[in-house]
Amino acid sequence: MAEFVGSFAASHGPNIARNWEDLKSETRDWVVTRFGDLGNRLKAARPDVLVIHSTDHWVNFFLDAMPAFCVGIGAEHEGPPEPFMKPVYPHETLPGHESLGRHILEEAFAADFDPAYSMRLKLDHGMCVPIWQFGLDPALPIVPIFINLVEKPFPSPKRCLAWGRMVRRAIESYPEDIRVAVLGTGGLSHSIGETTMGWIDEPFDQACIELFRNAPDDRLASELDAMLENTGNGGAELRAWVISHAAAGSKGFDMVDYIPMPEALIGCGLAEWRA
Amino acid sequence: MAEFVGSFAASHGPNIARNWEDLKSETRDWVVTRFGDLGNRLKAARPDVLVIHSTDHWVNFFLDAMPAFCVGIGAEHEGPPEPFMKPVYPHETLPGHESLGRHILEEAFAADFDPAYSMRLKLDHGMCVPIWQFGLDPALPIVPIFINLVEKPFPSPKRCLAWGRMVRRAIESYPEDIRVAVLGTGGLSHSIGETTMGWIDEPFDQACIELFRNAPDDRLASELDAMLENTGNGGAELRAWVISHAAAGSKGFDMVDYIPMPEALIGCGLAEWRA
Amino acid sequence: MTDYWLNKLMFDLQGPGGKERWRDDREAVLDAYPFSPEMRQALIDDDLAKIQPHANPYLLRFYLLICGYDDAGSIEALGALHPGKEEREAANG
Amino acid sequence: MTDYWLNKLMFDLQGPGGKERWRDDREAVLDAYPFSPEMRQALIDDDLAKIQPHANPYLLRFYLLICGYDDAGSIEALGALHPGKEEREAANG
Ligand SMILES: [Fe+3]
Ligand SMILES: [Fe+3]
Repeated sequence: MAEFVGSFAASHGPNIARNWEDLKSETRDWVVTRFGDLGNRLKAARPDVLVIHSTDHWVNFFLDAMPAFCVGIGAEHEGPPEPFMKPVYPHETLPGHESLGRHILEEAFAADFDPAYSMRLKLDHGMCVPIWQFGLDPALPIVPIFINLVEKPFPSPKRCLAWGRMVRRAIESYPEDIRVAVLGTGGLSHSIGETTMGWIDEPFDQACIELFRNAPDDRLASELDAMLENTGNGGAELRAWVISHAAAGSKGFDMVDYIPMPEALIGCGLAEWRA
Repeated sequence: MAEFVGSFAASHGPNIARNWEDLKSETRDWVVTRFGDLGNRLKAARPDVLVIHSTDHWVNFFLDAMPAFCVGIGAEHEGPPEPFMKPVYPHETLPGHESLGRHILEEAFAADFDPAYSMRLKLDHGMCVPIWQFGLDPALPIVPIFINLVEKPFPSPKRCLAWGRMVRRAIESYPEDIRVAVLGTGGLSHSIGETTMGWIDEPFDQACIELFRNAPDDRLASELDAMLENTGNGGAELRAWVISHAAAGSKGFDMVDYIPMPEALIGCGLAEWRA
Repeated sequence: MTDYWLNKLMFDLQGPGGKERWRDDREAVLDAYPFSPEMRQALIDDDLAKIQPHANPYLLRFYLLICGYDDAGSIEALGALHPGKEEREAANG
Repeated sequence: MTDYWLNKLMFDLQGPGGKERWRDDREAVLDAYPFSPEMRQALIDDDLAKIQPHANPYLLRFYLLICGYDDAGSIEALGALHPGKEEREAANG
């Protein structure tokens, strides 16, 4: 049987790649050391496969077919298509893990979820900025799972908790002896293309960290749901953290570090859940 | 509040359109009278909106993004793109019902379903052959809902029963005073592009009819699930009937007529659920 | 096992002019897809036995149509691949 | 309310050469979409106040980038539309 070996979360602002050469040196140092730290923790867990949750940023899906959840079941996926990603992460393709992807998909159906599936996804900056900064080059095999967090309606935080628990069960019922880690990317607060663009909502970010530290699942779901009404649109991406949290059994949250990072327009944070 | 005014099902073989002029006269007569009959029953229910369930036949979706359920929430959808549909149903666009579509979508999320949504769908022969033969020209406003029944994994019959019940509740909680009917299209048995192509499995079809007549939901779901393993691939489309059945409260099934129709490669059937 | 690129080819051929491009310039069409040498050759040779197990059946039906098979021809050609053709015929009555 | 075709335009402009086509041949690009006369004019006039309420914000951010706004320019231009700009500034610290 496969083993669940760890759960992680990290922010992914595109400007970390787009403006890499022009970031202030202390910003770049922070990114290198903190993402490097989390990358080392991830490598220490020795995963054979990484299940990554993120939103798609208008790369794979459009309003003519917008899945709530989409599980990548391909043997191969495409590297980031954004021109600003090419200099820092110039991979045409990344390896998928077909059979674990299909197993998670089938377990999801069996547990009354209704995900879309994809045999070939484009992995944009949302997944590839953390992979790049973790020093995973080339990446280990990936099961990418997209959640729609760009145009409402979105899956609720409560539903994402259930999804994360299902992913954990699916990993632990996969019949091969492999080690599997879960990574959620996105958040913390940001506001993009809205009239509040640039807003970094530190009280929201601190409240989220506090919820992951201390709140039982029902309070986490209901408070996050309410808080998301009053912050920038990028806060929606905290659902990827919620999934990592639930996959870890909703315990052991360890905030590696957090800073507001105006150059990347995000509250930038990284976390590990320790079993 | 909106009113649920009836539930219907009908087959949709593409050859009914592709070979319309060349069908045997008795086949064409059967189609005209039986689809005409069901069309009249549907018109007698005086719906303002029609919620239609069908599979997509590789028109809207591909393996790079294959939704299990996809709810059409657009104000307008596109008519059938297949060249063989143009002579018989030459509509560039069909009217959608944006607000009922969005209401069903939101109720689905609230009830722990995870559908994709689409603001603009192409309505292929699956939806448009019955609409054409019912004499709905131009069509009344539609909420099209696609179920993936072309490349596995598919939503289970049990999940489709739950979906149908959810659609009924969503209709009855829609705040406008409109009349809404539900139509499922597809089936009965057929085998397309398989080594058994052309096979019409009459015992399967009769067993399905018997299940809709007499079986409680749990038996319907489990027996259909087992039966689908041993019939042609087109049998999967019976799930659209299962949804109409559940929307009707799983009672009042009235089989209008059924024949094996080798010219269309399908077991061809039509049904109404009488409240 | 369904093959992504094989299905993608058949899906793409549904577009306008697909039938003509496939008839007139098959090699050029094939160049756009990363097929294994075996699958590429099977497509050039119309080797249905090698294609069928890896194609979605609905897309395969469409593909056979643009290759010039009518329904009777498709039923014949696909049926010939069946390990137990007699069983199939018995099932079909 | 989000507008399908407005978002489709912005989505399509993400493709190669999108920025150049939008800069050099805007009317021709617009001809491919069934915009209302008002929306078409707003797009020709760069009338952000009329565009913003109907665009997905992530697509709008990309659109502003290809229209030549850097982040500071987008923050300025979008912020100017806000009914309570002071509140926003207070919120931003
Ligand atoms: Fe993001
Ligand atoms: Fe069909």
